[in-house]
Amino acid sequence: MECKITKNNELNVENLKKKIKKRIMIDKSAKLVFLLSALFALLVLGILIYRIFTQSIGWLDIQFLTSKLSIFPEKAGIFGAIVGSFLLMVIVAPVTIILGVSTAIYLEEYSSKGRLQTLIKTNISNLAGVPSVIFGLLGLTVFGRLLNLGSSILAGGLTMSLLVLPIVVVASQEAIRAVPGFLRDASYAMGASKWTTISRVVLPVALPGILTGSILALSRAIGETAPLVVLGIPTLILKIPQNIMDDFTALPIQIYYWTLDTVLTAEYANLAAATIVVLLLMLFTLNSIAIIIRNKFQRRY
Amino acid sequence: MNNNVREIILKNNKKQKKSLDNVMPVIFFTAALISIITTIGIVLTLVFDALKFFRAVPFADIFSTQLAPLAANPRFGILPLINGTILTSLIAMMVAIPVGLTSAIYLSEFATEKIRKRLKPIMELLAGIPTIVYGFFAYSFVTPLLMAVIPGLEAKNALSPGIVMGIMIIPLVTSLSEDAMNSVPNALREGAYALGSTRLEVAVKVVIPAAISGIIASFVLAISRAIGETMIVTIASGSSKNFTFDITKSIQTMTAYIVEFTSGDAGSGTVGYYSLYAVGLILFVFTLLMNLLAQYISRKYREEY
Amino acid sequence: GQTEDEATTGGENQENTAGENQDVEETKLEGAVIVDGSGTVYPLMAHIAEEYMTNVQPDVSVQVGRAGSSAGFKKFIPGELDFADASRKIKDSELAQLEEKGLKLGEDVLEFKLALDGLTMVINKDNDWAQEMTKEEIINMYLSGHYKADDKVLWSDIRPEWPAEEIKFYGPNENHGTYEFFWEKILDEQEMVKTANLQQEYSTLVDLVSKDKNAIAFFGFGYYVNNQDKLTAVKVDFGNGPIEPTLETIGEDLPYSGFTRPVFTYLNAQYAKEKPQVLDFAKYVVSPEGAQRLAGDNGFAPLPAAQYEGYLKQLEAIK
Amino acid sequence: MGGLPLKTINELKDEKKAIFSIKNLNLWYGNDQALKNINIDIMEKEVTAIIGPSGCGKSTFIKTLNRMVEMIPIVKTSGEILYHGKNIFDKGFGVEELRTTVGMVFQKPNPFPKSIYENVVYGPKIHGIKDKRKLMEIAEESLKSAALWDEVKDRLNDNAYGLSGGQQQRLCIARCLAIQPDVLLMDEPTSALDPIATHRVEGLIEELKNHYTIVIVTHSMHQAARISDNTAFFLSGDLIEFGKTQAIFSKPRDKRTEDYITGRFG
Amino acid sequence: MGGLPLKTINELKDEKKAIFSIKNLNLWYGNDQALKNINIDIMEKEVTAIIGPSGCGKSTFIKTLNRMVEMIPIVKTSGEILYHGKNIFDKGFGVEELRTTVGMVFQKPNPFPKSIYENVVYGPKIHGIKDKRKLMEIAEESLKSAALWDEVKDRLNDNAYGLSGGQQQRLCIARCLAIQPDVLLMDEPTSALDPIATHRVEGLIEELKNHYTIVIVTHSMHQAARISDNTAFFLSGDLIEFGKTQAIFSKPRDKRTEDYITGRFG
Ligand SMILES: Nc1ncnc2c1ncn2[C@@H]1O[C@H](COP(=O)(O)OP(=O)(O)OP(=O)(O)O)[C@@H](O)[C@H]1O
Ligand SMILES: Nc1ncnc2c1ncn2[C@@H]1O[C@H](COP(=O)(O)OP(=O)(O)OP(=O)(O)O)[C@@H](O)[C@H]1O
Ligand SMILES: [Mg+2]
Ligand SMILES: [Mg+2]
Ligand SMILES: O=P([O-])([O-])[O-]
Repeated sequence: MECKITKNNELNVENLKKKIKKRIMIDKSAKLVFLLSALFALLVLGILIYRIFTQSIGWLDIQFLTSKLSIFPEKAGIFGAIVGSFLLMVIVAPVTIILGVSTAIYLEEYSSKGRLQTLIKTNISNLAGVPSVIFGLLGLTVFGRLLNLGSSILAGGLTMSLLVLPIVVVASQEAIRAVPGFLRDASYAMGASKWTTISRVVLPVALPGILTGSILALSRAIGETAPLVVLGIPTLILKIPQNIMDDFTALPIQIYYWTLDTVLTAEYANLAAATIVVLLLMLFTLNSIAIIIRNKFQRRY
Repeated sequence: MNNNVREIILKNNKKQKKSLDNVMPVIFFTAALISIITTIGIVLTLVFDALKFFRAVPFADIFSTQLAPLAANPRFGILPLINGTILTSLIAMMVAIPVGLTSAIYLSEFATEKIRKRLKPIMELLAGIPTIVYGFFAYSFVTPLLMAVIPGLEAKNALSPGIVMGIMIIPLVTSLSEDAMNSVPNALREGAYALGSTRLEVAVKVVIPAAISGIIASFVLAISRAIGETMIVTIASGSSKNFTFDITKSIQTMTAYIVEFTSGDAGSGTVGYYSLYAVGLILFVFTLLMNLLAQYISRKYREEY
Repeated sequence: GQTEDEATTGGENQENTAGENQDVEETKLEGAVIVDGSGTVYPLMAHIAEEYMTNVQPDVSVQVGRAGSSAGFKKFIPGELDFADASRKIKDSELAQLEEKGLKLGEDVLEFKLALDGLTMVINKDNDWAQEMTKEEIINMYLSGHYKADDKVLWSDIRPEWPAEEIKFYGPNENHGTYEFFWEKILDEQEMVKTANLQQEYSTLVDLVSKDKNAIAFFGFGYYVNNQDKLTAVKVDFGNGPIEPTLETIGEDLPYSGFTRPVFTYLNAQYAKEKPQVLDFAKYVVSPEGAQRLAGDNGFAPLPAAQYEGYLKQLEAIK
Repeated sequence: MGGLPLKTINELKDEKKAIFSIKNLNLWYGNDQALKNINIDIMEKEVTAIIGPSGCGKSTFIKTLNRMVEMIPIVKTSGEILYHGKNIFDKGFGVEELRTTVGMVFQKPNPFPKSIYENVVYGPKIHGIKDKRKLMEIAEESLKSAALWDEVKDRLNDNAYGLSGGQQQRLCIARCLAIQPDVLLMDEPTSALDPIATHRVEGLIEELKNHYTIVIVTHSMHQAARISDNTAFFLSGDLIEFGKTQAIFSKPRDKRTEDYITGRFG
Repeated sequence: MGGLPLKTINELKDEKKAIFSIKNLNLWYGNDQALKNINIDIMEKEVTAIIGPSGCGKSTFIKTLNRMVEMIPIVKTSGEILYHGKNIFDKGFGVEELRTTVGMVFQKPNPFPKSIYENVVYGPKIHGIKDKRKLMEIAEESLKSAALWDEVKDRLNDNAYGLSGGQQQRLCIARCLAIQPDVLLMDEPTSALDPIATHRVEGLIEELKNHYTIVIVTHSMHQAARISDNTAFFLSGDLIEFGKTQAIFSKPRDKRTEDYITGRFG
């Protein structure tokens, strides 16, 4: 064993002290830079909301919310788009939830660990990464053309459902997985069959998680634009849609067309901004509901 | 004891056919297949018509810089689109990676619990804003701002949508990188702090190297998102089909090409119509590879500890 | 300013017509009318459609698109549309395709000339040199290879006293009748400069030209007249001195006739027979309430009243 | 009880017979054998205690009786378990039916996150009883049998998670009783409870043993000695000794049993 | 060390003085007090062992000496720790500086997921030494001092995770030594190791105690008795007894110390 006699003069106290001061300075400045960087998100969010809010002032009123579309900014309203978005959700919600929860139940409760399960799981995570515009092409080709649904609410809704399906599947899987095994055991020990156990014990307990995921999926669907544009929503459509076979316009579509035509009619920018405020409020509400559900039904076992 | 409960139950059990128990798994399995069918649907949709395109257009023409799909003698060089896509994605990454990563470092290594609790919801909010809103923001705020600063910037350009796309992706990079850093065992941090390291040194020399694959996976996913992003570029990049590396000029991405084409002429069986699917297929393959790569990388890093 | 004026006139008209139409209105119709095609005609058609839906048949849904004239015909031929708007006459090739489907122009497909448009060359407000050009100069600058092999044409190539800066050529893309009119009728089907940046949306063109000093574009007069604050129209010299496009100069026998063209809508008469709302809307388009009244507001020169009356008679014959 | 003709307690005592006959039972978790050639008869209307050190296979054994052990996919079994003379491993033997007549109470109370009432009527409901009045009757009766009625009768619609641990365990017992099983399997039913709650549950078990066949796993020698008629001592998967409780506790035949009982290991 | 004039070992022995003087130290995790009014002097170039049952505050105490305990946000302290006469809790006292001269070895070996070489030179590098040759020198010296050199000299660029547990722990010690600390804090440095590795690390510590002030937490009475000069016995946050190791192990003043040492509890 060697003695530590070779004294390293670079590591002497004076030297170290000087260097440490410098290092602490660098550390402090880095912290500041990182903080600013983290605050950048806040800044952008602030500017974005401020800009959109101020642009919407004077335009967002009852008349705007309850009127039909118009080429004249003063008369224009987004009632049709609101109804369109709503009816779209009427399709998306049940289709996605039924398909998504069923898939999750299959993966978590029925499938045995094997190639098929892995295939479905990988497939779902990859599906989640497919650009939405590709779903638009799928919708256009399969629902629009092949099934002849055109650019109806049904076609749009089915397209959106497939787009947000992975969100619901993953959230439901997590919720189902989080149901403790001892609850299942209790049910099986009473002579309950598998489906009885799933429907009466597992699903009710997993419900908050499933709901949260479903709401997040809806809020994604409500803001998606590209698939609808690709599906071919007409530029001007005044009629308030009545049923799911009607052609329609939706809030993001309206924002898109008004943004496009801003140079032609400057006030369209205000209409777009006002529509964005409505859209953001809807998203905010949906997300708040999701958070409330999440907090309210936090696990008690 | 009420004696007949047992009898009722036994009687019920005898007549109760277990039909639901036999039917439900089939239903669930079918539902699970839908996701596979969707993928197959996407692939078939794209490949079927893309093949017609590849058969109709010579390979040399496809890999040229000449793109004029509607012209009397149409040209289908895909390079302008790929170039436009890469250009905007690069700009986006140049915004998203530094800001996203440093934010993640801040949140994971510097911030107190309190600050973290306040900043994270803001990130989540930013992540939840629809892309069309970012598109509007790019067009109505960022582009005019940039034009005031950069002379010669065209009203539609690659820079503005690139930057806004970057902003849009920041939360993704931040949250995934932060997850990766959080999974670095605290023992490593302690080891470094005990040697007199500052927070920065711990972050840069210990945490980031240990979390590097997770961080890189987040970058790859972010690139994939940027490549697939549609509305921002459609609104703000101006759909010029020129092959240019000049970010002040108008360009077109693959996604924007699809939107432009479908909002004009998506009606018929021309080569131009098939080109839509060819571009879609290339886009699909691009993003799929990116996603698989990200999954592969992040699976690797999970194995490390 | 522009749009507000338009809006208020729109509003007044609406009150008037509302009163008049109450007598005319017979039956309440419903269903959809699907219109697509020309982006040039779009503002006029959208305006007509909106008036129709607000004042005449509130339960009918008229959907108006603006994919471009050629794109419109591509949807019209297989029967996806009730109306195809067009800023050019239907081509023989398109007619042939219609006939393949058993549709004859004049019987199953009716052509209505709606108004006259003046193709307008627009430049940036800051462009103080190219405010007047001869027709030849315009043709030459857009011709591929005329000035430069790589088509990077400078203003000074056209006139030496103009700045030595590269011209940015813009125009609508090949989906649009306006492009075809320009290419066929003005460039005489010679190749256009490769540097031209062709766009799907007219709004994008307006935006680009309004923000680029060296830009030049061509499109219908309507898109210029509604954006006069952002654009300058080039006065074109057809041989008799520079002519500014205005509603007074656009017309077949008027000074701007060199760049004047009619705009159309094509009706699928079979659908008009089957669907009363299509027929009714067609009548409204050609009625005095329709194109005739609203053309001016949207930057078109109206046709003589007799022409519209003829169309109305043609439609009345359908049933 | 349940379909069998009612007899006086004396008659029953005389006619006692094996409700479960376990023959050459072996059980593996993957390649690890957890039960080795077990032979036991579980006598009707008696309490059988299962004792043994941790990991010896007590839980595994008791879970085999209602085939809950099959929930773990890697489990393999051989041998026979005759229940009322029929092999429960037979293809034709429905596990739902088995579990309907063989109730189980777990170590940790596991009520459903539902109301007290819903917990108790869960079994009757899934087995097809829908009549509200009938269900209420069953709930009251079961809660009374589980010595819980007085404590909860005014809050039947409250969530079961609001109950104390001991109350929850009694609720789980009531939930079992509601479908009137023949047999109650109990896996250390008091080990997660505090002493007072343990006392209450133990008292309840002593009540129940008059009406049910009970198989109880326990770590407490006192509990085993006090409650059970028969005791089985397991050691690393082997059944070391089985017999009358009194006999086992007073003069165990096997040295290991004695060591265990006197607290020398385990 | 570090700036102090070099003296011969004999001189040092004579002049021994407290390198750490802990005065009235209290420490709370939130509202739970984990250290109660501790007063100890840690003598220079001596080994101080900290013993006591689990949860008594040993780790807390040792982590307070290099202020690592502050990594837990809820920690509050009162009192003074004088290091070379200066209070380490003072505003002006930099923790980086403190930790540079007070090294720490953890219970579980925690090398960085880097090469062996990079692990050792981590400290010198962050302290601004860039010269490659110099770094290599330091690495060699430190690895030799940590009795690891011979085992790793041919694989310095291999990942440290490829080493065995005992090697990893010695690597962590080498990593500490590379910045030439005055004091080494060791929190049960051998408890995660197998007997052979423990033996090697213990041997190393016995070597090191000639050159460093060492504070070592240990569960092993043998270890404490063999290695240390002084021993401190903690019990639920209180310092029960502190003194010469020999004295404490031969005739503890406090009954509780005796009970603990003789293995009667803990
Ligand atoms: N799910 C399982 N997978 C694999 N092995 C298991 C499983 N459950 C139990 N074992 C093994 O089977 C053996 C018996 O376990 P069991 O749970 O029956 O013991 P026990 O007597 O109930 O113990 P305790 O008193 O701790 O509850 C043990 O060796 C255990 O490790
Ligand atoms: N991060 C923490 N937050 C709250 N309390 C803590 C924390 N760390 C330790 N404690 C508490 O402080 C007390 C002392 O803990 P400490 O880790 O110092 O004990 P120890 O003597 O090192 O025990 P062991 O021998 O098990 O390592 C314990 O009661 C423990 O619960
Ligand atoms: Mg057990
Ligand atoms: Mg400790
Ligand atoms: O849109 P167009 O009028 O040019 O066809």
